[in-house]
Amino acid sequence: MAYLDINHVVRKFGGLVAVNDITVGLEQGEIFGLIGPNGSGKTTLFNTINNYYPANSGEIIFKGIPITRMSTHEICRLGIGRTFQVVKPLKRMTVLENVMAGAFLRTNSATKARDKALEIVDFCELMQRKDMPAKSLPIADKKRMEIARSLAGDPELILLDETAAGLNLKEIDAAMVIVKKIRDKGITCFVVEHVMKFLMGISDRVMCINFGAEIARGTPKEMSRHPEVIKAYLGEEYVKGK
Amino acid sequence: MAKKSWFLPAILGIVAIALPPFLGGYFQHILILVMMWVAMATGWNLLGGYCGQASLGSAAFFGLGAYGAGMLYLHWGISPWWGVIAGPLLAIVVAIPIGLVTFRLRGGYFVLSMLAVCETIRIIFLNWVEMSAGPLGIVIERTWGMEKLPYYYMVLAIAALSLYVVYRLMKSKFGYYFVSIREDQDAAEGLGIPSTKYKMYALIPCAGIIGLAGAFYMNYMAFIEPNTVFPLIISATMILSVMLGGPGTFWGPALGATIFVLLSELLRAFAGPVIGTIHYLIFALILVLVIMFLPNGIAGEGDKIKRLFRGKKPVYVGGE
Amino acid sequence: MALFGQTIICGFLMGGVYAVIAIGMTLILGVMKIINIGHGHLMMVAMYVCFALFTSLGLHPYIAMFVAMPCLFGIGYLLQRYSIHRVRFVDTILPQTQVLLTLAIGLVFVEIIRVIFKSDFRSVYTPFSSKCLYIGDMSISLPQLISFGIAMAFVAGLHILLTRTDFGRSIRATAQDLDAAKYMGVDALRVSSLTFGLGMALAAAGGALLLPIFYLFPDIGVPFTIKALIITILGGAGSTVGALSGGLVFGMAESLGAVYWAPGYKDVVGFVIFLLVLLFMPGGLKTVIKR
Amino acid sequence: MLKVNNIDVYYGDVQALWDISFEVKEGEIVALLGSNGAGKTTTLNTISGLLRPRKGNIEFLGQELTKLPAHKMASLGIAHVPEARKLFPEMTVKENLLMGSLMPEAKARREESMERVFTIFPILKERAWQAAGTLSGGESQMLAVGRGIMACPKLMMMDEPSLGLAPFLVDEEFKVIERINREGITILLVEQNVAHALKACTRAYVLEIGRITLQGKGEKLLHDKHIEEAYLGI
Repeated sequence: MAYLDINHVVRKFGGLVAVNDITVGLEQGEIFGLIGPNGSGKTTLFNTINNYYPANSGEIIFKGIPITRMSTHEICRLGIGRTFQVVKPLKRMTVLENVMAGAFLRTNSATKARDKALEIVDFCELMQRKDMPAKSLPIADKKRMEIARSLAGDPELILLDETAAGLNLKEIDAAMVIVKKIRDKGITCFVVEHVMKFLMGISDRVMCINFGAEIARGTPKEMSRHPEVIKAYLGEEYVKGK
Repeated sequence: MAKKSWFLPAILGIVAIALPPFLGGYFQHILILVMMWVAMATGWNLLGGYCGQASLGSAAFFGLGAYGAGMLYLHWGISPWWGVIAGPLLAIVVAIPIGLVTFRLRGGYFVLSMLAVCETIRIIFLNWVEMSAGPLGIVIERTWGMEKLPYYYMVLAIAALSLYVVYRLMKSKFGYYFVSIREDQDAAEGLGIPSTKYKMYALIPCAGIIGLAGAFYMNYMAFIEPNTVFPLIISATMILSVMLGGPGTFWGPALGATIFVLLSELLRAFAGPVIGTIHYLIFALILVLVIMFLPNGIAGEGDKIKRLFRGKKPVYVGGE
Repeated sequence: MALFGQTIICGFLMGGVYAVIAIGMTLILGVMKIINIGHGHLMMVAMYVCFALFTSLGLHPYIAMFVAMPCLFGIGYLLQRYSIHRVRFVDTILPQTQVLLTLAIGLVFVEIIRVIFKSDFRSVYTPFSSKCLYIGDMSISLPQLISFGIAMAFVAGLHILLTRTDFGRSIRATAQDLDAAKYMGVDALRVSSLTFGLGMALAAAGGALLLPIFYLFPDIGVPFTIKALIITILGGAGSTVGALSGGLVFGMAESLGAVYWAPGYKDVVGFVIFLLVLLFMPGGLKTVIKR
Repeated sequence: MLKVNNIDVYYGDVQALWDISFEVKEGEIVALLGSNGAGKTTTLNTISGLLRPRKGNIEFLGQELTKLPAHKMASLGIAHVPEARKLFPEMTVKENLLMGSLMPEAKARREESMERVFTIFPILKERAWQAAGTLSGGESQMLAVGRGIMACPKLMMMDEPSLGLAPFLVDEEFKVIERINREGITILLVEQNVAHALKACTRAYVLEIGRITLQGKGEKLLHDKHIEEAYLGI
């Protein structure tokens, strides 16, 4: 049994099958990447893992505990943190307060939460920004703050949803460093990404989905040459060219 | 999350304790109203301003608090002063099931469902004559006769208590969670915050504080009936006070409530005899203007107001 | 049995009028995505317009409504265009600024009316106010029957407007997808202002139809706002047919409650329905709960 | 026909486009390519007036667009076939098509355009009374394009018309695009499906993270190494 087991998960919206029978297992301590063209169901899969959208069928097991029917906040308490594709900062709170809100998951003391938050803010290299209101941060720092906020709750598995979207090349490099640092702390990372460069640089294994179903799985290198992946992204002709 | 020093509150506190004995009965009455509304606005702000659940039915808690006190006297002849315990208790006991149902709704639906709750409670108190004496209302004998000063210190203590409770809550985990829920409920859930549970944690002290003010009202006014303690205008006044002063700020609601009561008495004194209820109209207009032009209140829009007077361009933090 | 039949019919007729008011709210909710808490208050304004026309010129409310409706249409249009729309994108601490603003606007109108007409109870007696039709043992009030007929005419007219004309389709399109409607060349502010006006005009029509049946006083609006919302939730937001069926069901339930429970609790019945729907039908309410 | 001159676009404080310039000439099919988040949809929404450039301007047939409100674009002859279809789900197919022809000029030719749409997409005629929300993916895409045709536009902007379509439907889709273009509508196409788009288009621009990094004739770009790099991060 893997660390996080996703078994035959299906999620429909009306007639549209957004996640179609996905089965995958994540090992502890790895960076697992999920790619696929726009609208292929990546974010929906994330949303079923933490039960923001309940799965129609299938089950999800984390550390041997079935979490398919647990509520979002219970899943978080169990140790699955996440960030959002469209950033959701707590706008009027400062960066530090945002991270503290995450840290309160494991403590009731404001002092302890503050210490923990300061440590994490430092870890994510946001020290200079800590007293700025979250809404006035540039996008790259907002994304980073979301990671920090999630880390403050001491997750064992973190779901990173499009961390690199909207960032420039320099910021993408910086984000890659952070994700690697998170993994080095022993936290398992499940990364959804559109920017291929990002995923190829950091992940141990990658799965590609299209139309909600898996089309390929392997190392990043294998994936960038995999005909099905190229077809999904670029079209049939590019496959023949190879 | 207020960063004010202790200096100003201390001065205000000393003035609030020391000054009233030297004032006449009319001014004492006004100060009593000020403190009552300070407590209520502060209570409303906890759920509405900090936790983001703007309720249009908070008069329900006020009325329940008042009736909690009044019914003690009505049924068992117990001194309504015990109502300072019974009133908030009744408000909280009723608030819990209300919250469990209405917190499933979001946004405007929540606002309106609270209004429906309050209307329902008003109708029940009007019609269930055996319980509440119905439209006749409850009359009690005032403990201190025409003397105002003891009432003043009583309500001062209530206002101070409510400020203290909110202050302590907002300094703690609760405060951070309340504001997180207001800012983005989905993000809050994603951080492991059980939002419904924490909304309840905001509702209970809110109902308690407003209920306490209601219990005091019963004792002070010596007469209540459903239409005077449950009307929309009481809920609306709480909202006006908070919006005027600044929702989600610590001193804002108190400031707004003070301005509101003073202005109200001024209007009543000057315009009242001429055209009856015109001061209510002026309030409603102020409410419209505040929402349109100062939606974050005096405390929340401090910079905007300063700019208005100094004519400076806004300064953006961060940016590029 | 006659009592039961009469109660049902009476509620059914009442429900038709409620439906007209609720459709106004549904339209506003659909297009502007806000709950108009001032809905009942503005309906009250229309009732006073009719009342004034009745006392000064002797116009019957059924005729006066054709004055009140354009008045309220204008008020609604101006309110949306110059007041409510303005706060739409303002970044505020309290999230429901627009909703609170409709409340404040409603209160302004209540107090204006109170200053002009005082808080007294008023009523309009028309020649056939107390006339009844008899079917077997059941008596049906004539003004209710006529009100119902007019209400149905409005519902039908509105349905045609919404499905057969470009303007009506623009309203529905804006409600379903604002951006897509803009791509089609729909001026969203114009449509939302006209919709608010239309919603208010419907509330005005409902108010005028209620006038021969109800006592009139400045605070009459609040329960009607609540009723309109409950009907909207029962029928599903943004649908005329839904609001009509919701209105009829609601009217009958209220009428049964008044007869078989206690007349004083008439307004509570709606709330009980609301609670039941909330507790046991959360699926049908999904759009309401998760915006 | 359409000229975009050095525009910078922001979402709030976040810059999404840097100094974008391109041109669409009458009768062309121009493709904007790039991976997700590159700024293609942002570009179209800026032309449509839903977003405003902070710098630069946009001209259409010699008229400045940047100052006009979004709903005026339709009357100038720009039809926007948006991403994710954005149909009106609770309206029938026919009503959706009617919504496409609100502008006076298009309204005058409503019947004629409707016939035209039904000839191109016979299936829509069969489904005329069905609610748009119940259509399949391919059918909704046809309806979206049909709704664009109803506007009798001079320029049609299509946002990811092949998104989520099965491969054989993508082929169909591009045939239709070329057909519409032959019938006299200029097309600005935003696509992820690189191969198809490059084959169909006259010229193409490649966007990467909000900047244009590559441009040229379609056939030529088809064999450019850089394209694969932009998409696959090799």
